[in-house]
This record gives sequence, structure tokens and C-alpha cells, in this order.
Amino acid sequence: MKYLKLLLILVFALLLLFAASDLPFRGDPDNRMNQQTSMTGTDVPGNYYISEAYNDAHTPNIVTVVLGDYRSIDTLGEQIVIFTAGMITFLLLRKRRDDDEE
Amino acid sequence: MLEFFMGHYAYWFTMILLSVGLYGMLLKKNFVKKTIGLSIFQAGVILFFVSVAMKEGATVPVKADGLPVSEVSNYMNALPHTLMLTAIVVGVATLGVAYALLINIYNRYGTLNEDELIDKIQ
Amino acid sequence: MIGSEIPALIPITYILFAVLIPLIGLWKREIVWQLSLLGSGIATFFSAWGFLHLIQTGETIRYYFGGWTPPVGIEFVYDGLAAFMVLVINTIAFLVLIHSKQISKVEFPGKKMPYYTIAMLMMLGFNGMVLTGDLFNLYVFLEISSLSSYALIAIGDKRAPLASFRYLIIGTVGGSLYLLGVGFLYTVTGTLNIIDMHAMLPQVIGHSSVIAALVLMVVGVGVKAALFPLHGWLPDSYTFASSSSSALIAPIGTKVAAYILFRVVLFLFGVELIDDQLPVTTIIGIFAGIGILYGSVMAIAQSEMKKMLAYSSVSQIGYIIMGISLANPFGFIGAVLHILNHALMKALLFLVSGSLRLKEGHSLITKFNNSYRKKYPWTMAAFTTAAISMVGLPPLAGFFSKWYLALGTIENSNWILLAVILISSLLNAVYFFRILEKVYLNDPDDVSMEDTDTIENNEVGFTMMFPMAVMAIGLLLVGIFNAYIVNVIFTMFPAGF
Amino acid sequence: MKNRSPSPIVLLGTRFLSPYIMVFGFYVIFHGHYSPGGGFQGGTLLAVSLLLVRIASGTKIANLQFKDYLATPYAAIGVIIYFGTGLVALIMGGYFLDYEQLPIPGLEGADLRYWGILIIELGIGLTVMTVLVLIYDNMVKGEDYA
Repeated sequence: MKYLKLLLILVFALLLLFAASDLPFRGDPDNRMNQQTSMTGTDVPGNYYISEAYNDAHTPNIVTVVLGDYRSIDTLGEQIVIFTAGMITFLLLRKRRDDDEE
Repeated sequence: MLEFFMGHYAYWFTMILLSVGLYGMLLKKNFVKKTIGLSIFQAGVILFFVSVAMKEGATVPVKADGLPVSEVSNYMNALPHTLMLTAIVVGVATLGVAYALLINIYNRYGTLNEDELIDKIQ
Repeated sequence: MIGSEIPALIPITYILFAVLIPLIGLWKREIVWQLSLLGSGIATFFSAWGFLHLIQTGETIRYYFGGWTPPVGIEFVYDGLAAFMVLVINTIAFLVLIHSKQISKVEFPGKKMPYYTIAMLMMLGFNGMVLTGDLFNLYVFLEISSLSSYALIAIGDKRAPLASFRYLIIGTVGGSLYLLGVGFLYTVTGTLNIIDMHAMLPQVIGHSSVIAALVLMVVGVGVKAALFPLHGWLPDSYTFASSSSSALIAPIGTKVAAYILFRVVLFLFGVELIDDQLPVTTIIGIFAGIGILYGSVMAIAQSEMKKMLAYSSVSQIGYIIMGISLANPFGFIGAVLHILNHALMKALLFLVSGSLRLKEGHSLITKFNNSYRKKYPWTMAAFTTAAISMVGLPPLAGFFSKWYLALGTIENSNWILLAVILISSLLNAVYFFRILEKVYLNDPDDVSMEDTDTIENNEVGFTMMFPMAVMAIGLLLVGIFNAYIVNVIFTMFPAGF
Repeated sequence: MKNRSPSPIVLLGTRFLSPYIMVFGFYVIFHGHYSPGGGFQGGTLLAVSLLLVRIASGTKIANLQFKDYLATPYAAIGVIIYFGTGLVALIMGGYFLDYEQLPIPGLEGADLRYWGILIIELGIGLTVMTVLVLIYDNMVKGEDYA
């Protein structure tokens, strides 16, 4: 069983190494995600954020604008993930209280 | 060849990190160690995204004087950074839940070792 | 005017009640059940309204959060399939939450407030996963729903936290693999929007990283869907969780994950595109077939009803995924119809097991006897309806989804999968009729048999009977009005079929 | 740990440090528009300032600083701040979370978005701070739970 698991890990690592070798070069300014328009002519989000963020929200920190405005529903979800974790520890670790009901 | 290596070595390291995390989760018997493996795994994914965002000759995505935003090659891609901020928070929440469960398990069985736990259940 | 706001209003309702329940629950603990019911009731109302609106107008609603058009912003896509899924999962959740009132007093006393909060959060996650049109946003909602399901599973009997921890490890790996797949796709295409990316993928499909992304995403979502070799977490989790938790998670969670597989394989990549590179659909089909048989055989071996139902879930998920792998219209109809049917059947069966646990204190099949038919006549009638539907006898709903899946296999000339469907139906019959036999037939050799004349009716209360009755009638109605539902499903085909 | 009385030096040290960390946390939240920072990072620093006192001096003294039963409602209020901002925008006729529709007098367009982002960062900071304290408190309590 142990060797099977090691084999699984090895296969996983090789698959990922093989897949990663086909990715675009790291740091290349001509990557698809750094171009002005995409293959189908739509905006590329990464570039749009850099060029328009200050005009749209008057905030120099682009990450803050993306986090708080362009992808705000993601951030709401993120806050709810944290809230969920808090409520889960409440559910799992608090001593049970007596029910008032009936 | 060297260019290919320089363009990809960061990806390869994150992939190896992912495998290390998987090793910790599959082969370690202690549940806390499994959780550490989980953290390493998530860190691998986060590092992958962050290394993807890197751009030659660019600076951090905070608008600075003298570097016009109209020239996009001045600034790094902000999207992966933002995504990873979310992923880090998700990772913290997962760890919190995992440790809450581990406290529950320890209180019930008195051990966190997988083999001992299986013995105690049967 | 409000019709176009529906996709946002459903998650908003759940967030509102997830926040209101802890605030009000700390000060007035008795009404959390009513509040959670109100929340899921409103969400069900909105989703029914949106579904009717969508059928009338026939227009897909794309809701842009923050007013930013995709791919810059995030959108919710409310098309036919999403509207259908949202309606199904919200209705089931509403009914199960009604049923949970009695169980909550026995299985998690004094923990109602956090329990119902987390139930609301889980439904928020599932609704968000179904509605979102952004790959990373899907991951966020996936994690909300997964974290909530770990917690709901951990509330249960003594071994529940261990089962939940195992699920947490494998579930988080699944989520991370999905995220890594999204990362590969983002690096290659530069966008995260599903519709936008779908248009770009034909130009980059040759990259090995795109194929790896497909494999990673299918494996990651397959963990959540309990696709055959990745189903290890499911039986223990469903068995040891509290009855209402398993009734909430079993019909909804795996269905939503299967729906995400639909989205990834059929809507994001498209079948023709990937089958040139890697026979993903064939491989999924093989695993689905093995999973169907494995789940059915393991279900026969179980003596605990909830564990039997859990293994049966593994097998039934196989049907839905088989529908994806067939990749033809009949398979699609069968899979979508089976999502509805199986959600109804599995929820009903888990509710019956919860009711029996409450009344008898156990749900061991070996201890079932013929006194049950006098003690719980209506519960057993509901169980019989669901069991017959699971086996696939007309005119109940289960027959029709299997019928369309079988037509799909015939169209592909895939005789092995056809045989799998038939054999699995027989195996289903074995493990359900075993229970029906114990309940409805008098065994003359059984000395422990109780005298049926002296047993009084001990039927469960209204809050437990009502949802079970609605689901049983629903199964009958889905079976009878099946032609109408199939017509609606016809309008949901993804482009390229 | 529980039975030992806390060392006065550690107690004094944490009491001295805690407010400064808290001020830095607020700085990180409010300065998130101009430098790396924001609700999550600032909220974590605020939580650190509370947890420092909790770890050093135990529940009784820590409750003088932040009452443990307040954590859950405050976390919910933090979510309400974010979510309410979006809901107001929806009610005013825009999309959900469309800050340009917020009814703040005297501001328009991009400036409204600037203030909208600041409001939601405050909500995030509140939630992150209270939830981290909540997790710590529950884990300490969970040790006794059978």
C-alpha cells in the first residue's frame, strides 16, 4: 500500500512537471495574460485593471481596487468563508447549552 | 535551453512542493502532520499563482509617480495577487476548521495517531 | 424589472439569513428554526419565480456584479440549467429543514443556532456554485459549501468528527487541484470567465497544460461528486452524520458537484474539443460504470440503512456522470432528469431513515420487522414509493431517467453501459425489496415477530410527515408529467450539441 | 498554564504593546488604498493585539479588553456592513455592490467607489478580527469539551 501511494505521488509529480513545462515563460511581458486584447478580441482583465483602476476608483493600489471593486463578490465570499470558520468552531467546540424551547 | 530553464524553474519548484504536500497527507500517520501537509499543498498552489503574475521589468501594482499606468508593462499583473489573497484566507479558514475537528477527535479518543485510532474504534 | 435581479436575490437571501440567525439567535434562541425556514422558503420562492420567468421569456440572464461587464468583473449566469438546479436544490433544502425540527432536539440539542447558520451558509455556497460564471468565484463558493458540509457532518454520533476530518483532507485536496487547474487555464488564456474562456480554448487546446488543467479540474470536482475511485469519504460521512445533515448534504452536495462537471466538460471545454486530445468522456464513462456496479454491490452488503443509502448514492452519482460521458442529447436529458429524481428519492429515503432513528433509536435493517407497517403506515408508504422509484418501475420518476440514459447508450452503441444500467436496476431491486419484504410480509418462521393486532399507530408528527409526503407525491408527479419536464430540459442544451 | 498566575512583566509588556499593534492595524486598514494593506491584513493585526493579551493573561483579564461573547455578533455585523453596502446599491437601482449608486451626498463616480471600498474594508477588518478571536476562544474552551 505504501509503495502504491509513493507511486501515485511520483505519477502526480511527473504529470505536473510535464504540464508545467508547456506553460508560457515566466515573467515574459508578451504572455497572453499581459497582452492588450485577447485572442477573441475581448479585454484582458489583468491589463484592464492596470490601466483603468486609478480612473475608476481614484485609488493608487490596484490590488485594493480589484479586491474591493472589480471582484467584490469574491471578497464578500471570502469574508463569508472566514465567518463560516468562526461559526464552525462555535458549533464544534462550545459546550452544548440547554434548549429554552419547550 | 537556458532560457527555457529560467522561464520554467519556478513552476517546477511549486510542482515539487505540491508533491511534498501530497506525501505528507498520504503517508504521515499523525493527523496534525497531515494537516501540515495540507498547508504545504495549498502553499504550492499559492506560489504557482504568484510566480505566474511576475513580469520582467515591472514593479508592484501600486500606482507611483513617474510611471504612467497607460504603459502597462510598468506594473505587474494584479489579478493573481488578488486571487491568492482570497486563497490564503480560505486556507486559514480550512486550517481553523481542521484544528477544531482535531480537538474534537482528541477529546473523544485521546489520540491523534491514525493506527491507534483505528485500533480504538474496533 | 425584478426578474433580471433574480440571480443576485437568491444568494442575497441566504447571506441575509446566515447573518440574522446568529444575531437574533443569541438573544431569542427558540425561533432559529422558523428563521431558517423563512430564509430557504424565500429563496425557493425566488428560484421558482425565476424559473417561470425564464421559461416564459426564454432569455438567459447575465447579472454583472458591481456593474462591471465580464471578463473584467464577475457575472452570474442564470440559464435554463442553472435555474433548474437552483429550483431543485432550494426546494429540497426547504423540505429537509422542515423535517429537521424534531431531529434537532435529539441529535444536536442546544446547538441549533450555529447549526442553522451553517446550513444557510452551505446553501449559499451551493447556490453560488450553480449560478456563477467565473472559475475563481466558483472556487470561493466551493470552499464555503465544503467547509459548511465538514461541520454539518461532524455533528453526529461518536465517529462523525473522524469521518469529517477525512473528508476535509480529501476535499481540500480536491479544491486545491481544481484551483491549480484554473491557474493553468488562466496562464494560457488570460481570463477567468467561463464564456470568454470557452471562446478562446479552441486556439490553445494543443498545450499539454490545458489537458492537464482539464484532468485536474475533473479530478478536483470528482472528489466532491464522489466519482468512483474518489468516493472514499462518502459512506462514512453520510452514515455517522446527523440524520438531517445527511438528508441535506446527500441529495444536494454531490448533485451540485456533478453539475459543475457538466459545466466544465460540456460548457467550458465542449465535447468535440477535448475528445480529439484525450478520451476524457470515455474514461469518465468507464469509471461511472464501475462506480454504479460497485455502489450497488456494496449497498447489498450493508446492514445499516444509512450506510446502504450512502453506497447507493455512489451508484446513483454514477448514472448522472454516465449521462455526461455519453455526450448525446438523450444522455444529457437522462442526467438532468436524474439529478431531479435522485435528489427527491435520496432526500426522501434519508428522511425516512431519520424518522425511524427518532422513533426506534436505530436504523438497522436486520431489526426491521412487520410491526412497522402498523406503527408507521405513511412513512413506510413513502419509503415504498421511493424504493420503487429507485428500482426504476414506471410510472414513478426513476424509470424515466433510466429510460433516457438507456436510449443514450443505445444511440452510442455502448452495450456495456446498457448492461450496467440493467444489472444495477436488478441489484437495486435486491437491496430495496429486502427491506420491503421484512416490513410487508409476515415471516411464519420468525419467532420474534410481534403480534400485529395489538400494535398501535405511532406515526411521526406533522413536521416530519409533511416533507416526506410532498416528496413522495413529487416523485409520482414527476413521473406522470415527465413529457413536459423533458420539453423544458430540451431548451437547456449547451451550444455544440 | 491555567493554574499558574501570570507573570507581571509579561502582563505589563503585552498591555504596553497591544494598543500600538492596534493602531498599526488601523493604519493598515485605512492606508490600504495607498500601500499594501487592507481589511484582511489590518483585521489580522487587530486580532493579534487582542490575542496577545489573551495568551499572556488568561480569559479573565482579557475579557476587560474585549468580551468574548461579543465576538459572534460583531462578526455578523462586519458581514452586514459589507453586504448592506451592496444591498443599498441594489435598492438604489444599480447592480449589487455597485458603489456608484451609494447615496453619499457630495461625491460622484470614482470618488464614491473610493469611499465604497473603504467601507467594505472596515467591514472585513471587523469580521476578521472578531472571528480570529472567536476561533482562539473556542479552541481554549474546546479543551474541556468531552
